[in-house]
Amino acid sequence: MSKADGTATATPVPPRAGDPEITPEVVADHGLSEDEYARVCSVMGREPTFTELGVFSAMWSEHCGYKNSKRLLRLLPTRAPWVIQGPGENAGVIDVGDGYALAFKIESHNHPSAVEPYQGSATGVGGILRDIFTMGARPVAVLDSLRFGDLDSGRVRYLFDGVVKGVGDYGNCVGIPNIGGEVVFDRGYEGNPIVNAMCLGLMKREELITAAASGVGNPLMAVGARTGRDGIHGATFASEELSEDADESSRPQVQVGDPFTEKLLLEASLELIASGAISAIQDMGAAGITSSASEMAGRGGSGVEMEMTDVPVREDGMTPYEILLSESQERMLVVAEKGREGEVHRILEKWELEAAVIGRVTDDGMFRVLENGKVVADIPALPLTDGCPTYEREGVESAEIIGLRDMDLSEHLIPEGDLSKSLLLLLGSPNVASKQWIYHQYDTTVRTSTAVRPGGDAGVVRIRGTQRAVAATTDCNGRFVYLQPKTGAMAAVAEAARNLVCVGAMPTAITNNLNFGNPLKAHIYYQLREAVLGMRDACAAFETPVTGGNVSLFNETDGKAIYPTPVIGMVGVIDDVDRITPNAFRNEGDDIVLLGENTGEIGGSEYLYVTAALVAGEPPSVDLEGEKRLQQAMLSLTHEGLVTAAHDCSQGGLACTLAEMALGDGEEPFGVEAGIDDELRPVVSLFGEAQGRIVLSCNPASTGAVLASAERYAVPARKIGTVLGADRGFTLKVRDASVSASLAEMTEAYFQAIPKIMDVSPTAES
Amino acid sequence: MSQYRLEVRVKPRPGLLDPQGKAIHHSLNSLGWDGVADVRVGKAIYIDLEAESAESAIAAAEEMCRKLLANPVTEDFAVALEQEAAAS
Amino acid sequence: MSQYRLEVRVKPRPGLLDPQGKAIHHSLNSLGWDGVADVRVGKAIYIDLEAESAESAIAAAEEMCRKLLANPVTEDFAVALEQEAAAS
Amino acid sequence: MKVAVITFPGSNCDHDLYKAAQQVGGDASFVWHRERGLDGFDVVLLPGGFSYGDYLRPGAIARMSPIMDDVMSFAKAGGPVLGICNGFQVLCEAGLLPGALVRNDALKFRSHDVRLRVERVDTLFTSDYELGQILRVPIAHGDGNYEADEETLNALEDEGRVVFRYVDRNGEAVESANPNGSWHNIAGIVNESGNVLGMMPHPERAMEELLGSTDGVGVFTSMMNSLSTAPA
Ligand SMILES: Nc1ncnc2c1ncn2[C@@H]1O[C@H](COP(=O)(O)OP(=O)(O)O)[C@@H](O)[C@H]1O
Ligand SMILES: [Mg+2]
Repeated sequence: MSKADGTATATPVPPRAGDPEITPEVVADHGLSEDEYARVCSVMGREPTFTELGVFSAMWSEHCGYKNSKRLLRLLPTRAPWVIQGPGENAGVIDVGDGYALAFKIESHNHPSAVEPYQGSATGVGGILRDIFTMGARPVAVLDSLRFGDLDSGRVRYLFDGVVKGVGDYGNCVGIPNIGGEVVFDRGYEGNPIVNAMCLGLMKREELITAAASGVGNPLMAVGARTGRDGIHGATFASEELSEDADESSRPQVQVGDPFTEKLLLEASLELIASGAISAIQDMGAAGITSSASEMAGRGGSGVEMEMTDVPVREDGMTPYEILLSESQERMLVVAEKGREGEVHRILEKWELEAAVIGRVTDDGMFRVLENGKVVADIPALPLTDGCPTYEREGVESAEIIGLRDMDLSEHLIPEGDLSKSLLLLLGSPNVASKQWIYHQYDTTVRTSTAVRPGGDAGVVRIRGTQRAVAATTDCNGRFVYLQPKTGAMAAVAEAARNLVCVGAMPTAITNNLNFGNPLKAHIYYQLREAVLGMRDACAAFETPVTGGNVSLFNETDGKAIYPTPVIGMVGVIDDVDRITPNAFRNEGDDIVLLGENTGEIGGSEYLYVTAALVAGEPPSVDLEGEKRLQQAMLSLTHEGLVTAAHDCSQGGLACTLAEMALGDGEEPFGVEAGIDDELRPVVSLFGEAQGRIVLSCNPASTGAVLASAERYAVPARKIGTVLGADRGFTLKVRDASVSASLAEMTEAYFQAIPKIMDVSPTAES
Repeated sequence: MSQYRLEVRVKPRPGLLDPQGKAIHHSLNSLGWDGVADVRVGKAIYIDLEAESAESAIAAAEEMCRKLLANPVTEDFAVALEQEAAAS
Repeated sequence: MSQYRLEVRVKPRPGLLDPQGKAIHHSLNSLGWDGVADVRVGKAIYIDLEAESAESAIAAAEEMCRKLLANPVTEDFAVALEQEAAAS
Repeated sequence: MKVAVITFPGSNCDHDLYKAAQQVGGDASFVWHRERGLDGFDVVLLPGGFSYGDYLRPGAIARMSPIMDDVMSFAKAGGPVLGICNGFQVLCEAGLLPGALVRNDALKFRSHDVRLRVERVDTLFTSDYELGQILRVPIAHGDGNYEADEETLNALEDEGRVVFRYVDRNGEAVESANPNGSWHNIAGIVNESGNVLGMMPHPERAMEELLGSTDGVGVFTSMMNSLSTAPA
């Protein structure tokens, strides 16, 4: 009879020769509190062995066990008719029509990237690709969401350069196009870069496979790269703060990525799944074999037994503890159908990959590990995967942040010098400036399906053989979340949705990456809780459920936390690839129309950061209902075929948005003449980052129809200007003030900002 | 001051995966060199340098390794004056 | 048969482009090492090999270079038994 | 037109090339690098990607694959062979084309559209273009810097074997239009007998308006047309 219902109990296991004794210090080193250790002992019915302690420590780390976030995550909406797979699997899956399903997920590699930017980011991409193809989907696009300190630091330039290279080299080699992402430079991320990678995969609905170990007696196989000593205890490590000496102590944790093996693994995995010779497959990601095997057992309601000496290793003398916790990359755990191991071997042999049977599925509910036939770990699987204690903590807003939010900013609203200078300053700020320096290092066109490359409001990949396409974007303004976590998180979701509707995609679902500081601190827990609540409300309003995500806490250096950064990765569907809207002007003579209204906030803006080095003030408010109508209006305008270009108004405000639409990719810029006549101060009109706004262009003959259509959705809309020839330059008037610049100076500021800083040998000076 | 030619070798740290070495190893084996048991790939960097003495040239190169040439997290390095044998 | 460790050095041919060397040269200069006159970047490939004798190990490695490890159009190579000095 | 698309471990443009060949009416099939024999094929295509991860040198390990012996014989018998990106690198490593492709001069992977000038229209691969025509085609490579010794380079120019050159929007082969440092802005060359073409840019990614350009189609229709008019 199966004891997989949680009634399984551990048998006594003698200590393994050579393993350290378990002392309170050893327990503490494994990141378990006294209470948690007591819980381990009660689950086990005895004290754990050293190997068992290692297993618990990994599975009950924040990274795998979501101790501090699980209760909050339960608040998020996860259902919709089009959701096929919600949170809990390797990736979420939604129905995108015509029999196709889209798997997608985002994941962080913040800590590894802080230590070794190139390998850290590369292996981050590798991990997220595996999460997608283990669902049976073929990866079709990657996005990367990055945060660094200010680029005036040599160390930051080194990190930025290395991270971009790592993201690029890995995805380029495997052959998955990058279709977008974001990057923010702000001193709030100085010691703790954020590296989040998102992947999208397509499959036919019936190709979906999940990772639940089933079929008693089915063999468990380790596939792909050999297991080495790298990254042991990465999961625990990812759940701790970095300290001054982190560089030294964490060196052995570096994992080296091998995108070539990944490509073979990708092809082999999809072939294995199609063959039917396997019943489950999972990436050996964080916490390696431990988490993949125990999670498979947990989900399948079964048990597993594994022999460590059968695991192909890269180094001699590895202990079961090391093998179980190694985070060597490009490895998979596969449950083969009994009797079809030969077929599995044949497929792997074709792809020149190694595979070994390392155990089998059992029905006793235990996670059992043997070494030369002797049991070295015997743990009830269910409590291991699901029994991690979860906490609901006290959250209190920090007085310091309240102070910043309430700061009187009026003195900063009088521009120093003229407004035209401010425009060039903002266009030349790395946060607003063109990101070509990044994505020109990424293959964006491989697979010949990229309809909108990075540089658009959202990336778009068509579904070959149909008229459809999927779109994706990542967004989060951490300054807004810092100043006001709940609205900030709503703004992140709203901006993502706006980016999607601008290209013509219907927003359908999100994945998210909660990048926060140490949740044991009340003010950080407050940020986390409020941000989750904001995300919940926005996702509910837009009907974009959460199908998965990742939590990265403890992003602190020497006690200083990053801005709370809940990165939203949103996907959408386009039914007709012939109705994709670009974000740059296309035709001279087109009218320029603004949808939405400036609500007047300047708090948290790039303007304040650039001109006053300030992150303060009340960030923009979010009107979810108004946003929803704006999205509907925009989609309707696209369906009616009225729009020639559309761009979401975000960092740098209306002035920068118009400038970006005028400059495009630099190939064929246009002039602009526009004017706004709101009652706000000029700085706020031009550079305020109020939400809920989209700038679009249309043929003058359609302007009436555009305005009428917007009115049907009760969305404020008005013509604000005209697209001109490039020789006419850029002019934007606000009542009696105005900004004007030549396209040449704008081009220089916008396109050269990042290259000027980075192409001067990034490793020079530190 | 005299002119020195230094040879810097930068090598992946033991224990770290060396995908490049692995691929070459695999290829050599399939080309018939069965006796190949392991391959690791590093860089050989040749630096022509003006210095007071051989010692100070070597010391400078070591400093270059620490600052620029080697990644302290993933690589070890060794510096030597170029040997005649190696110069061929 | 015994086990040998060989060090193969593959180096861009004189006169041919070496973008990496050029970039490092530039960086070293801008880091203040004015005395650096030239930098060339090649590969150091370490091969553990079973062979009858040191000579045959070297001969095998040279054959590997001609067949695979070096590109005759752009690169020169040199093979040596690994020196203690280099192994550090 | 029977088209073989050779797939090496790590090739990642094989499907793109296959679809491009199909789009112009070619009858394409994949040939795995460990297979032998190319009998019955009219054209051999070597795709882009990262065969063997580009480890050691791009194309160096792939050119040791069993199928490469057959590709060599096929080429030597005058059969048309087109190598794109990594395929070009493999052709150079195999000695079917002279020279080598080394790291881009800026040491960065470069991925964006470039403009190419068609320098020859009397080849199997370019007969559908006009001389001097300017094409917009994506590149995506880290090692596309074409180099060779001076003698080879002079021979290439003297014999008119440079088929594509990187140019600016006005069609000038200026330095700022050169994405990788290639000598004389070389983007593609043919062998002496004109039946083997290697190029770094990706014409197979410029086959549809939706993807930004249809300028690559000519490479494939040229092959199609040349072959159907060639005496059997
Ligand atoms: N790290 C990155 N990787 C890929 N593309 C990026 C990255 N950062 C920015 N981009 C792209 O550059 C463009 C501008 O970025 P951003 O300014 O964040 O967008 P927005 O216009 O929505 O404010 C977008 O198309 C985005 O996808
Ligand atoms: Mg922007």
